Amino acid sequence: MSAHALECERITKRYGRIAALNSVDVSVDPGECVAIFGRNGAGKTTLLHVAGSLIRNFDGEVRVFGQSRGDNGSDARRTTGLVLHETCLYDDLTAAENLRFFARLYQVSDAERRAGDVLARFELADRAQSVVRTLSRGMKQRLAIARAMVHRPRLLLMDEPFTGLDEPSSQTLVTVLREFVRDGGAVVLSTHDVERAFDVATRAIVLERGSLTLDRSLADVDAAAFRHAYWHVLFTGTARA
Amino acid sequence: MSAHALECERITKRYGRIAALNSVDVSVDPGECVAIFGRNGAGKTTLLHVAGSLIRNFDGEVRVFGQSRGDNGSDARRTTGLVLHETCLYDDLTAAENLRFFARLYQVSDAERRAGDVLARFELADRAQSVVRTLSRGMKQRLAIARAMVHRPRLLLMDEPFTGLDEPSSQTLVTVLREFVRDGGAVVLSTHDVERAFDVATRAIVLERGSLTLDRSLADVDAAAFRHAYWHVLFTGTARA
Amino acid sequence: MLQTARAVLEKDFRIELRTRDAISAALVFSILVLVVFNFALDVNTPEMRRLAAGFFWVAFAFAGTLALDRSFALEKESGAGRALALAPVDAGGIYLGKCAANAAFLFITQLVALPLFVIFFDVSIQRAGALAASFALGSIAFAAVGTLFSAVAANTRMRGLLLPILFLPLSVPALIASVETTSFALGNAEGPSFWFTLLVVYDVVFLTASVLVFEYVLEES
Amino acid sequence: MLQTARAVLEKDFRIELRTRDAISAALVFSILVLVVFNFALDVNTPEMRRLAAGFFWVAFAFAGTLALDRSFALEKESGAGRALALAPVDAGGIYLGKCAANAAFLFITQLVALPLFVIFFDVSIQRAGALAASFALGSIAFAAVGTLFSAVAANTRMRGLLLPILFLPLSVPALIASVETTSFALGNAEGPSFWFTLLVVYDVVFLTASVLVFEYVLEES
Repeated sequence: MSAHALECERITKRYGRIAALNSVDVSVDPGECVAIFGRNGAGKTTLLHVAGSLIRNFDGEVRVFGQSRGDNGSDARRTTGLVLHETCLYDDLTAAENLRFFARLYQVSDAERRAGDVLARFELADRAQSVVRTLSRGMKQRLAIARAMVHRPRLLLMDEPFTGLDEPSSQTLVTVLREFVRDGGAVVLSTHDVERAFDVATRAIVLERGSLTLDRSLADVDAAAFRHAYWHVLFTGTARA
Repeated sequence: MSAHALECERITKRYGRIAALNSVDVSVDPGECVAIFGRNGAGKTTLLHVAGSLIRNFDGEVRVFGQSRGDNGSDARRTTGLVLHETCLYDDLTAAENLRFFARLYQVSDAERRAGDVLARFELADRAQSVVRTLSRGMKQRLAIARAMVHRPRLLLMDEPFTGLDEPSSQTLVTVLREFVRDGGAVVLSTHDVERAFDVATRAIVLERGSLTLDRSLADVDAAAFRHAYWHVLFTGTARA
Repeated sequence: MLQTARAVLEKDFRIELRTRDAISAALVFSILVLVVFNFALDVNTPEMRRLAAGFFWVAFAFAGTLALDRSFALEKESGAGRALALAPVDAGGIYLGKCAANAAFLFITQLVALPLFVIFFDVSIQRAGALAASFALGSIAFAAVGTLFSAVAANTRMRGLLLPILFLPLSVPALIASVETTSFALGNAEGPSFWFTLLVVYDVVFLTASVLVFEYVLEES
Repeated sequence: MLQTARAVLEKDFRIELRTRDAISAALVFSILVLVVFNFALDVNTPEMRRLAAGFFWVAFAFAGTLALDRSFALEKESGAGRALALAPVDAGGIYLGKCAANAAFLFITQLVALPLFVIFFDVSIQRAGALAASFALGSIAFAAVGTLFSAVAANTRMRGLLLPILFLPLSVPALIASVETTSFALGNAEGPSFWFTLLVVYDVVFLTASVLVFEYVLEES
């Protein structure tokens, strides 16, 4: 039916009495890159975990390319790539071994070459044979992103993907994501960096205490104006910019 | 003799054949806030670990307020506060319990009140009784910074302290660090965010492949000009801006 | 499913070859127990030799648990297991891969500790084939139950009470059968066919059941 | 130093009260061993009853190791132990605090497992005071060595070989002494004074040596 890449309907997630998410509706189309903003603890990570089916015990409905998570789900899994706070890498395997392992799990036909390609794309080719434990934080982050993309997903869910990246790496990521979106992929990423988000996002949503308080296209605003409005929300705590 | 808050002399640290730091000299005076810039893997974290005596097997000399690490070192430890990539918090203790524990270790006389104060300073008072495991990433980061400051250090070593912080929290940290520096404290922090660093740093150093390639006061440059010069180094790889 | 199992198995072997964590932990433990038994119990009596197989398997029940602990610790480290659980693969394949790796580590540990066992307890191997079969089937039994329950324990925070209630009664038959078959191999027991059959049935039942049920184990909160 | 020890001890107790990880792991293990012994060895013979104390302590050598493992795992989690090691406190105080917490967890586990032990092995406690002393001194001995070596193992990546070479010979005397004193408390041995003295001396020597040496253990790379 729908061609939404990701559809979240009335998502509510409680931890005890605290509602981490409170009836959040959001859908993302192919070709969109949505930036999630919000204060610490506003529910950004929880929303990404629900969308990525890391959390399965919640109220509401999540569909990936029209497929409910309730189904077998393998297709939804195959099309999704996840970047979390944790690297999701085996610390005692090398960069290349990690990518090949996950490529095999996702039945990437040319696992070996694909692993080499994404390593090169994120400028890690010279560290391919390094054990992950020995990489710097930024390198691990790049490798985590490479891992999330090694199986050619069509939906990327990324929790603060720019963390620890230096400027050239950040720009590489921006370029990669732009290409990804141009080719019909969908991206949802959380960040605190308005300017960086504007480099790549086509739409922004703002979470406040688990509720969606803003959802707008970034086509007709510039970063400065958006930041002004967003910061107003952040600092005064008053709603809907 | 010297009144330097931190003095690093000809620091060299090798991992196998790779020199993570290559004869780095840097000293920081009370009242200074030094930002370390550099690409992923340039040696920023290693330098901070050497300065904080997390790494002890290196060539060169580190002194904190004139005291060599070779000595008993308790005084140097007492005056240093560290913020690492890891939170250095007990996940199963509450925010307040963590701070009280570390305050006790550092023999802070008014441990209870001091813990409450830093919690309030970093806007965590309402989560004081929450187990750390349940906090969001940004809250953990604020708590990690609070922990590093609970014993009233005079030298703060911070590895990407702004990671995961939302805008209001980042501004709080900037304010706290400015006050800290104004009161005679010294700060060394690593970051990738030139603008943010300019909010608080008085001096910048740049590491490239383990070598110090730039060391300048920021009093007479503005962020845009510095960023221009720094990015030039980053992207072209050509030295000394 | 087998493709997934192979990928997981190869990964675990690669990590084990690099770190040697699981096998060395298990080995240290089994040596510790054998030494302790030896010093604390005065094992050089005929009765003790009859019980040697029992001591050996108790040592491995422990050593194996340590190896299993490491096996799942490495999935939790840096959250790699999360990514594994989210891959579009049959959970049963993940289970089989982990279980095969664990069984192999246990078996290798047993082979390495065997000489010490022979020396300390002064036993002689009468039937080498039966001993190998006993070790192999016992390792699989232990890995089959242990892999399942380690995953359960890692994903819930209620390891404390759930585990003994379920794990203990389930593992006891396999342990008894392993002891009896090893005893037979050492020439200290007769009539092994019942116990060998029990071990084989146990292995098949637990592997099958775990493969079917593992999907629900991997689901979190 | 004692102030540091107290802070560390209180912290570990607070965490244990919240998670119950160490004690429940140790308890599950000791129950597992007792059950396995019971089923696998036919313990209801007079000779076996004489050996009961040995079985009991083997179970605890294992269970204790699991508890020690958890104890240091919680320091590694999120790097809290790094901050602890960098605090301007005497490393000996950290050691004493961890050791006291571990000894207490072991002792509590023993007390909880005691009824099962009595039932399974059909033993009777002849001298309760001696039993308590045996448990307490043995727990301290095991915690003293175990805390030191867990810290060594956590800080080096060479757990594999260093540990058995050092840990095994060092812990065997304490284990034998614990077995003998417990045996005495159960009315199965005489002349306990040598073994009690040995345990006390062992505890004092290892606590003192560890306090002195712990500073070097905490240093990394």
